[in-house]
This record gives sequence, C-alpha cells and structure tokens, in this order.
Amino acid sequence: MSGYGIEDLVYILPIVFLLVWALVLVLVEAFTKRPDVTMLLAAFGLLAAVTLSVIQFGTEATAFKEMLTVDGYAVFVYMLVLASGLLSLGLAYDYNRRMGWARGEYYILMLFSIAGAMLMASAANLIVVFLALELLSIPLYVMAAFVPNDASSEEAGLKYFLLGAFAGGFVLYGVALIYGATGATNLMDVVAAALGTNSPVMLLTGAALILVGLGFKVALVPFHMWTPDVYQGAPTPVTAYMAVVAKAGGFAALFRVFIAAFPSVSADLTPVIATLVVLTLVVGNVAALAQKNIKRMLAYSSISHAGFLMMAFVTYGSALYADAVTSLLFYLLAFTVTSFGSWAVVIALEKAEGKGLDFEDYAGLGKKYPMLSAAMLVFLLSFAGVPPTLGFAGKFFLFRTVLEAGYAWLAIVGVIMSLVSAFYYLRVVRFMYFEQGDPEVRSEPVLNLVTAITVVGTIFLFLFSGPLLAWASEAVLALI
Amino acid sequence: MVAIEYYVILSAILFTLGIVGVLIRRNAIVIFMSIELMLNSANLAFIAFARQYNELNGQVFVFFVMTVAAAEVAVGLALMVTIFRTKHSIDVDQLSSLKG
Amino acid sequence: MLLREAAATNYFNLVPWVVFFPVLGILINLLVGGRLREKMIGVIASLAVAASFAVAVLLALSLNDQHAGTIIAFMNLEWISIGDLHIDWAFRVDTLSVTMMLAVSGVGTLIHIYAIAYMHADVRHHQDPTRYRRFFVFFNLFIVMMMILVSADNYLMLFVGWEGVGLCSYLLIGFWYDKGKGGANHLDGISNALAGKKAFITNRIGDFGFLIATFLMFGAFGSLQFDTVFTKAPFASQGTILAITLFMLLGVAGKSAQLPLYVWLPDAMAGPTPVSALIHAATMVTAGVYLVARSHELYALSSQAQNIVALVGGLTALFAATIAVGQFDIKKLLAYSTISQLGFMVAAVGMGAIVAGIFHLVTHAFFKALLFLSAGSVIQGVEAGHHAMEHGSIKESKHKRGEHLNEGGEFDAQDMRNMGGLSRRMPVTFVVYLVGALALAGIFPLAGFWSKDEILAEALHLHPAVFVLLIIAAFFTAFYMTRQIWMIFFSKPRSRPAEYARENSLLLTLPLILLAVLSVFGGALNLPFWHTLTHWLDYTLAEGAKVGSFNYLVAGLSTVLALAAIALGIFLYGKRYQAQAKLPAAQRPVDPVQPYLRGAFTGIQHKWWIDEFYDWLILRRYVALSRFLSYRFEERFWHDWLHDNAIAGSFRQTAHFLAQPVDLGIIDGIANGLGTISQRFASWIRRAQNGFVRSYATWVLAGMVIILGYLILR
Amino acid sequence: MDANLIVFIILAVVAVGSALGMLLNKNAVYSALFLILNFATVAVLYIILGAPFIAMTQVTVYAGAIMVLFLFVIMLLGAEELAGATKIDWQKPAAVVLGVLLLAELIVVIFFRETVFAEFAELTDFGSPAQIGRVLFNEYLLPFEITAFLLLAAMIGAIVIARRVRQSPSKRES
Repeated sequence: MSGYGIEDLVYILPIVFLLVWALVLVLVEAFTKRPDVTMLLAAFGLLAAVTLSVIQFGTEATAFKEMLTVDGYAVFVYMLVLASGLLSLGLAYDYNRRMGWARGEYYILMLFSIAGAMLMASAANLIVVFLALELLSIPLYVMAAFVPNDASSEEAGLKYFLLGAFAGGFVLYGVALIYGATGATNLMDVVAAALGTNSPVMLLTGAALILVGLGFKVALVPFHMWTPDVYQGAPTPVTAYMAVVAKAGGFAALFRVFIAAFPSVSADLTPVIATLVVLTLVVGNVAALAQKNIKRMLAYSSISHAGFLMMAFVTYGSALYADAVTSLLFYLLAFTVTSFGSWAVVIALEKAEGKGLDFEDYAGLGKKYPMLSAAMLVFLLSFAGVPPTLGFAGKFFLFRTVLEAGYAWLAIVGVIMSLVSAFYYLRVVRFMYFEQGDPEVRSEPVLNLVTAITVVGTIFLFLFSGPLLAWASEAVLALI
Repeated sequence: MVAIEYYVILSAILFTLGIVGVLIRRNAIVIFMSIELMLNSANLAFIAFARQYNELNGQVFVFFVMTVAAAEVAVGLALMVTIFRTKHSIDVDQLSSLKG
Repeated sequence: MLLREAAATNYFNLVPWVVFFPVLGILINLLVGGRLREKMIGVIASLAVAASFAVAVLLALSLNDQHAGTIIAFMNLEWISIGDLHIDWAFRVDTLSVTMMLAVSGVGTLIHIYAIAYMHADVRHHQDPTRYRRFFVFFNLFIVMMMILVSADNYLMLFVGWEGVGLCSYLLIGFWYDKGKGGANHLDGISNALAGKKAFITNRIGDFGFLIATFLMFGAFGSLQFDTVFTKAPFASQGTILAITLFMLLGVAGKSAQLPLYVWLPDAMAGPTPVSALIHAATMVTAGVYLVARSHELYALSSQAQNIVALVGGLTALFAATIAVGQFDIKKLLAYSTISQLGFMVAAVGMGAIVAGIFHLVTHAFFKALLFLSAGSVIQGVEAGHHAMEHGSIKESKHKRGEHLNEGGEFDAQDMRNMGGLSRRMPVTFVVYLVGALALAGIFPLAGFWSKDEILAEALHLHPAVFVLLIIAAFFTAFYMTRQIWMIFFSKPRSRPAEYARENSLLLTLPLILLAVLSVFGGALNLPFWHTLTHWLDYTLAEGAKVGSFNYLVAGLSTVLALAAIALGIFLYGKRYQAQAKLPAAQRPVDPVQPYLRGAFTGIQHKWWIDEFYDWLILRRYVALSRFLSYRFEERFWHDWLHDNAIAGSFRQTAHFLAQPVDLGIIDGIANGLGTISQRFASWIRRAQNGFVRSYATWVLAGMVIILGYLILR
Repeated sequence: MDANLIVFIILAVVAVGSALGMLLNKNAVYSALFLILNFATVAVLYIILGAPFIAMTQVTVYAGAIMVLFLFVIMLLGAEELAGATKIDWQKPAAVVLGVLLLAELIVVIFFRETVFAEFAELTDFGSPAQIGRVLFNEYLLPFEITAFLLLAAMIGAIVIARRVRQSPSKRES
C-alpha cells in the first residue's frame, strides 16, 4: 500500500539494527542495572553493525522514498563512526568506573548518537539531515553533562545545548529557505530546481545557513567558540567521542548536501568556504599555542583539524570533487585514529575529574612510562603531520588535492599552519621528555588496549595508505 | 489573499527576534524560549511555502520540528534544573568558569 | 585521477621510505636522543635501518610479480630544471637497485645492532660518551645517502648519494678526530683526522672524474636519466663513450679503492670498527662496482674501456693481496683484502660479467662485514684484557717483553703480534671469524667459493690475462687469511692482554652469528644450474645476463690453490712461528715469510712504497709549489682551515647546532616566547573566548551576517 | 485595502509585539505567557495558510504542553527574575546591530529572489488530518521513525540528568 518494501530496511540494516539494539539495551539496563553488561552488549551491537556495514559495502541504492542514500561514501562513514563508537566504549568503560559514575544509559545514548551520525552520512533529504543532526546532538548534550554534581560538566552540557539548539535553528531556517526557493528538500530535486535559476540568492542564503549550522557542529571559526569550553568541561571520553563522531557526522552531511544539492552555486560559496578554512586554521592553531590545559589544547587542535578537513571542500563544485571527498574521508580516518589515541593517553593521566590535565602533569612521563609517552609522541607527530604516521598521509593527500584544484595559496597556508601546530604538539613532547616530574598513571586493561590499537593503527595503517586511499576513492564514486 | 512574501518576511522578523533574544537575555530559560521562537518562525516559513507550492510536505515538516522542539525541551529543561541545583541560578553569565 | 594512481596495488610507491626511515631515525635521535638512554639511541637507529630493509623486502616481493620494476617520481616533483636539464627526484626500482638496497639495509641493520654494543664500549674507551648519539646520527645518515645512491634514477641523484656517502665516510673516519696516532704520514698509521682528510682528498680526485663524466654525458645525450642516456649512447662516437667511461672509472677507482687511488682505504680503518665494516667493506666501497654495473650499457659499447676496467680490477686484486700478506694490523690486513676483493668485482663488471660482479658484491658484503665485526670483537676482547690487567685485577709485570707498542708507546690492541691463542678465550668470535676467513678464501661450499668461482670462470673465457691475475690473487687471499687466523687464534698468547681477553656480549656476537650464517649460505643466491640471481638481474640488464656454465676446471683449480695456500700458511705460521718467537729479538725474523721473500717482504711491508711515492710525486711537488706561492696560505688552509674548521669545527658546530637548539632552544623559544604577533593574537583570541555563552552566539551571528552580506553584495 | 491584508497586518503586529514582549520582559513568566500568545497568533496564520490541523497541533502541543512545561520549570525553580547585572556590556548593542543587519539581509533576499511565486489556487480539504497523515506515513515514514527515536533518546537523557542518585562526596571518592 505504502510502497515500502523489505529492501528499504535491508539497505539501512546497520542503522536499523543499531537503533533496535539500543531499544533492547534500554530494557536490559532497566532490568539488570549492570553498566558493564550494557557496555558489553553495546560493544557487541557495534561490532554487529560493523559486520552489517561490511556486507553493505558496494551497495548503491536509495531507501525510504529517496530519504536515504546508501553508497560507498555512507558505508565508509558508517564504519568510521561505528569504529569510533567501539573505541569510545573502550575509553569510557574504565574512566566511568574510575570516576564512580558508571551508568548503562551512557552507552545507550551513545548508540543513539552513532545512529544519528550514520543517518547524517546517508541523508538524501534536508529534513532528514536536520533530524539526524538532532539525533546525533541531543544524546551528546546529555553525555557532556553526564558527571553528577560537577559544575564544569554541567556548564559544558548547558553551553553545548544552548548553542547547539541555536545552531540547529539556523540549519532549520536554511532548510525552510531552500524549500521556499526550490519547492523541495530532496537533494536531487533541489539541484534540479536550482539549475533553472541563474542567481538563486534565496537558495544561496539557505545553503549559507546550513553551512553555519553544520559549521558549528564541526567547529569552524567563527562558529567554534563552544568547542574549547565544552571539550574541557565534558568528561574526557565524551570529549573524545564528540571530537570525532560529531565531526564525522557533520562533515559527512555537509559534503553530501553541498556536492549533491548546491554545485550550481559553488562559485559563490567557494570564497566563503576558503575564508572559513583560513580563519579556522589560523585561529585554531594560534589559540592552541597559548593553552596550558591539554584538553583545551586538543580542543583547539581539533578545531584546526576541522579547518584541514574543510580544506578539501573548496573543490566541491569542480570536477575534482571526488578527489576532495577521498582526501576528506582519508583525513577523517587519520584524525579518528590519532584523536582517540591522544585522548586515551589523556584519560590515562587524568587523576580525578578535571585533575591531571595540565602540561605540567605530563612532566617526566617519558622516564617513568616510556611506552605511554612513546604512544603520545606518535599521536602528536601524527597530529602534526610528521611521517611515518597516518596524519602525514592525510595531510599529504589533502594538500595534493588542494594543489590540483589550483588553490596553491591555500595549500601554503595549510603547510604553514601545520608547522605552527608542530610547536604546540612538541611542547607536550618537551614536558614528557625534558621536564622533571613524577606523573601517576593507572594501568587499565581496556584503556591500554585502545592506546595500543590506535598507536599501531597510526603507524601501521600509514604503510597501507595506498589501499586505504583506494578504498576511500571507491567510496566516493556513488555519492550523487 | 496576501502574498506569500509577507508571511516569509514576518517569519524572518520572528527569526531575528529569536536570535536577538538568545543574545540579550541572561536567563537560560528565556534564551531557550527564544530558540523556540526561532524554530517557530521556521515553521511559519514552511507553512507559507507549503501554501505557495500547494503541497503538504511543508506542513509535515512542521510536525517534525515540533517533535524536535519537544525533545530539546525535555533535555534542555532537565539540564537547567540540574544546573540550578548545583549553582542556584540559571543566569548564563554565571556559567563562565570555562574560558580562555 | 592522481589519487587513484597513488593507490596502486604493489609496494613500489613505498620506495621513498627506504630513504625516509633512516631520516626519521636521525630526526628522532636529534630531537630527543639527548634525553634517551644510550641504548635507545642505537635501537632507534637500528630500527630505522631495519624498517628500510623491510621496505626493500616489500619492493623485492613486488618485483617478483612485476619484474620490469618502475620509476617512482617522489611527489611528482621536478628536482632541477635548468634550460634543457630536467631532472626528477625519482627513485628507480628494478632488480639491480633492489638487490643493492637489500644488501645495504640488511647488512646495515646487523652492523647497526652490533654498533649498539660496540660503540658503548668504544666511547668509554675514548672517554667521551657524548659522541654515542653523534655516531648513530652519522651512521643513519650514511644509510640515507647510500640508499639515495642505489635508488637513483639519474646520474645527478646518484652523484648526490655518491658525495653524501663520501661525506659520511669522511666524518666517520675522523670520528675520533682528536685522537689517533702520532704525526702525519707515519709508516703504519696516521692521525685520525689526517686519515679522514686523506680519504676526502683522494675521493675528490675520483669525484672530479665522475663529475666530468657527468658533464660529458649531458653534453652528448642532453640528459642524465639512465634510460635516456642508454638509449642515446649507441649513436655517440667511440671517443665520447671512451672518455665518459674512463672518467667514470676514475670515480670508481676513488670510491672503490682501485689502483691508483686505493691509498685512502687502509688509513680509513682509523674509524670505529662498525664504520670499517659497513662503509669501508660492505657497502660504500662497492658503489663503484654498482656504478659500472648500472652503466654497463655504456661500457658494453667500448671494448677498450671494458679492457681497461678489467685490468685495473685484476691488477688491484693482485697488488692489494700481496700487500695484505705483510700487514700486522688486524684491520689493515682486512682493508687490503677488501681492496683486493673490490678488484675482483671491478674486474668482473669490467669484463661484462655483471651478475658475477654483483654476486660477489653481495657475498663479500656478508663475509667481509663479518670479518670486520669479528675483528672488532677481537680488538675489544683484547682491550678488555688490557683494561683488566691495567686496573689492578691482575698484578703482574705490566708488559710482557717484546709486546708491540704503537707509536704513542701504548699497547696496540690491533696488532696481531700481540694476539695468539684467542680461540679458547673467545670461542664464538673464533668460529665466526673462521667462517668468514674460509668464505673469503673461497672454500667449498661457503659463499665466497661460488661467487669467486663465477668471476674466475667468466674471466677465463672473457679475459684470460685477468684470469691469471685473479687466480694468483685468490691464492694470496687464502694465504693471508690463514696467516691471520693463525696469528690471532692459535698457538699461545703473545701478550698478557691476549691472555686475559674475554668474549663479548651476545648483543655483539649475535650479528656476527647471523652474518656467519649468511656467509655460509649466501652462495645459494646464485648456485650453478639454478642461477637465481642471474635470472633476477636478467630483468634489468640490457643485453640479458649470460647464464654461465659451471666450470669444473676453474673450481677445481681455485680450490686446490686455496687449499695449498692454507697448507702453506699453516706450515709457516703454526709450529715455525712459535719456534721463532723463542729466538732472541735480533735473530727473529719480522715475519715467518720474511726469510723466503727477503726484499720483497720489505716491499710488501711498506705497501710497495706507494704512499711514499705519492707523497713524493704529489705532496712534495704540491708543498713546494704552495710554499713558493704562499706558505702562510697553505698552512692556514690545509692545516688550520681544513683540519680545525672542516673536521673538528664541523663536528662541534653540527653537533652543537643540532643538539642544543633543537633540544631546548627552538621549541621552547617559540612556544614560550612566541613571536609577538602570534602571542598578541593568541591572547586576543583568549580574551574573545570569555566563557559567556551569549557572546559565543554573537560570534555565530556575526559570521552569519558577514557571509550573507558577502553573498548579497557580491 | 484588502480585508485579508488588514487581518494579516493585525496578526503580524500581534505576533511581533508578543515576540518583543517575550524578549524585553524582565520576568520569565511573562515572557513565557507572551510566547504562548505569539504561538497562538501564528496558529491563526496557519489556519489562513490552509493548515488547520497544524494550527491545532500548534496550540495543543506547543502552546498547551511545551510552554506549560516551561512555566512549570520557571515556577519550580523560582527563576522568574535574575539578580545582578550582566558582565558583558557590549552584548546588547552588538546583538541589536547584528540583528538589524541580519533582518535587512533576509528581507533583501526574500524580495530579490529569482523564483517568482505564482498566484496560488484555492484548494479544498488542504491540510486536513487525513491528507497530512497520508503524506506523513507515505513519503515521510523514515523521518517520522527518526523522530520517534529522537523522543526516546531525549526521554532517556532527561531521566539520566534529572533523576540522578545524589551521592555523598565520601561515596564518590571510593
């Protein structure tokens, strides 16, 4: 009757499974009240979803009346955020127990949020983009404020919530204007309608509003200002989670929407995007230089990485957009692995909620915990883009794409800014290796596992940049 | 019948007022109400455009927006209640310990 | 699309990493090495080279599927573009270059590991542990340069590596630049700094030749890219080819220590033993052989050039082998042996027997590295004995009468006359040394047997005169190795330190054992009837590698000669040496062979007065000339500037510059003191980040307004 | 002047006025009441625009339920008025200037857009519950399902935040 078939569900099986699994976990948590059980089940659910995504690879289809597109691009992001979810579970498990507020709902909310990010990567309709954004964000607001009776965590939660809802309003109004300009919210119909007009200022305004709203989510300057505060105040595993998954979801949607729906206005938007990139790179990196708290420093560093990711975006309207998406996905992968690793080290050193997070607390780490500090060194080098790390490969491919597109000046800005970034990363190295101190680290099995996986990934995956890049480039083909 | 532009301009005015409300009020709850006003103005635009295009899609979107608003209200008010318990105030200007 | 290409399925595009990994090792050691434990520095350096080796293995595996290999332009960068000259920064991956990469990084890794332990003792022996890091930085730098050399796709890049390895060699020979024996031009040894200088100047002469050859090539062919040069070469005149190849030969003679430019290599033994093993035996000195092999298409065009190269190689092989017989310094003997073996290789590639030459290059890298490292082990064992004796643990008469002292009047731990009977005190070293010696002597079935016989067999039908030279040299080889083995390991200790010598740690001996295994089985690379290496290199060599038939006559002859030489050696250095040692000093011959050779032995012992000849021919003329021109200038330049600034100064400056500012200065300076602009900017950003949620929202709105304003007004 | 236009202008003035009232009133309770008025006015506009069902929902769900929740929380916390003054003086002028600029830009955009709207036809039975339901459950089934999960997630989140076990500090340490 309705024109839906079982295949609609099958196409988005990873998401469907994850959401249903979250429902099951709600019941499990309600009846067992065992956070560790919920965590294990959540991990299982994520693994199952990864498996389903692997099976999904190669699918090219639209589902639910063109509300969703399932293609290589979407599945790449699925795997990325699902893997991020697994790593986040690893980070949160020990931390939450150590801090004494382990609750099963945490993992359930995370599953909802991951489903939101996956929907963002697949969304082929602006209204779905908006809803998915909310599904991604609302659990995040709660998770940021998860620490009971902690002023910082609650402040972070409220700040994130108010600004997030504010930015959500921009996205929504943008969708409304695009609907007004084209009579459609479906990406295909929008692009078809947009092609008929030669200077669609209302469409442009709508696109700009969406850019602002999603730019807020991925922390582009000047919409970034929540980032350092929220990253600092939120519990560290949540920070690690949102630094990656919110970015991945935001960028995934941003790219799909802009490449699929707004290619006709790319000439107008590209200068805006380039300006945002430069602002983001400069502000993120320069502000990071002045930080003394590692969480704030990493927050600014993640802002600067948003700038790098956005860099690929300047080519979105040209024939090189496929290369741009490839570099974006690859850089996102590199950022994910490195970011989780560095946060794992931060968590290992965090004594109590909010304690042990200053650079001084890292003094003497190199002597006392050579393995941990070596891991941190690898992550920082990867952040800075030094070979042989994944971060280097990411930057390399990215800059090359930008150069190919004729934005040599932008690539130069990028290179200069990655040099600047080396200074604040190396400051941490200096504290770890050249300062005297007596840091205290808890060795927790799951956390160590995450550190080990990410450090191996940072270097090992680098050696397989070629095949990974090939994978990412295949992921691109079915975007539109 | 009044031209659709007027409705859209009214919605733009309400949208702007919502934004200004977020910027000038210190009370977190009023800020949140201003955000509701922003969403509401978008709803008005959706309904106006739906009338213009003679299709119900725009009206359906309003449903979704209302749901989102309800969800945000649930979480937002809960957050504010907690903050109030800890800080005995919902003045956002007093929530500025995280900075720099 | 470019990104697609980068994602090819083979590993060829990893080739820049054979260079980058050691670079990374250098960077890590420079940046944080000062704070690391000493061993970690060595481990990092070794890992860097091991990673390089791993990449080389991957390349070899890829080549196994795609024999043709490829040329990988690094980042698609055009390196130099002046006028008609376009040179890419390109890496050449083919069977020849990968074979060299494997040999360099494989042997390099083992020697690095050895050096971890060796240099630990050595820096303490020389009382300056701070140079430990410097050593590994230079050592890694050498690998970088050597890899650039072998992976080059054009003569200019090859030249960069060529110069680079020369520089490293020179830096490492003079590693203990402020130490060393006595004054200049002493008969048996010169000061370390001077040895470095000697190597530098001699190599300059060779490099000058190579450079001229490069210019000629560019003039004649308009390119320096290998393939282009080889394609155009057949159309050039005979004279051009001959000039190019002979100037190139000068470069080869300099780098690979051939007549007449071999004189620097024995003195280069002033460097630490791992340096001797890696640079002056296994890898750098074979660069000349590689160059000829790489350019074989040019040499093939000129039979005169081939003839000359083969003769130079053959003469060097014999000449150096005779000198080796008269050496008492354990490392110098090996140095002359290296020169001789390089002569074998040069003769082989000169004759056009490229595969035989490369085959011997690889096996030689195994067993000569083994011999040098074992010699280092012996030296440290004897030094340890000397140390134990001097520092109280043994209270006996300080020196045994008749001990051989060096010029400074100190006990000489490298003099074989001070050794003897070490087989019991250092069993592992003895066994591996014996393996290395037998491999070098060419005893069946060790690696040297197969490779040397292949050269001899090729020589027999390609160039009979060279064959004669080589087979006599082979005889001498077996003889001097027997002499050495006997003097070091058998009979009774001839000095007190030798009595108290002791075996070294496993870290030191493990690479020896591995190299010994390679020396035993290395011949499997190209066994007769299988010809693995021949087929492998066949993909690269232009006219194809000839599968030589195994010549039983040659094999039999050389084996018989080697066994005869060994027997003679045992006869002379066994009982007889022991008996002579008991004679009073006046009646005792300098060496057991001296009575038989008489005057000739004096010649051998004085290395046929070549150094003196050069001194007279070049230096005296030169000094007279320079005195005539300006005594002060000469003195200033050669002594003050070159020695103090170029050697000592460059050490100090480089180490200082690299260590201090990087460790503390730069990073701190920039992060703490940030340029005023960025600091002001940063503090401004920090002020804007005021913690008020409403002001954050204002920024969002401001951004929105500006973007919309732009879009409307555009 | 067209009667429709007069009605529209009156409603628009009420809507903007109530929005301004919400904005400027110091007392949060009055702000909430003004917002309810605003929502109700907008609901009338919905009816004019052929969306009677949405208008109903607007009144019942938005004005009726959500805003009552707001009022409830304000009363519960006793947060009608805030003491003290703001610490950021330039916030208000900046907000007003930027707001005016944004509004000007939006108006320019709306008037100078290229898509020219046709006169729209009168429709019968437009926006009835049945039609909305048909569109909602045909075209927009997936977004509908997403909102279901959204509400569930928000519910869990609200419960997690609001119903925390109050732990004593000593218990947290252990």
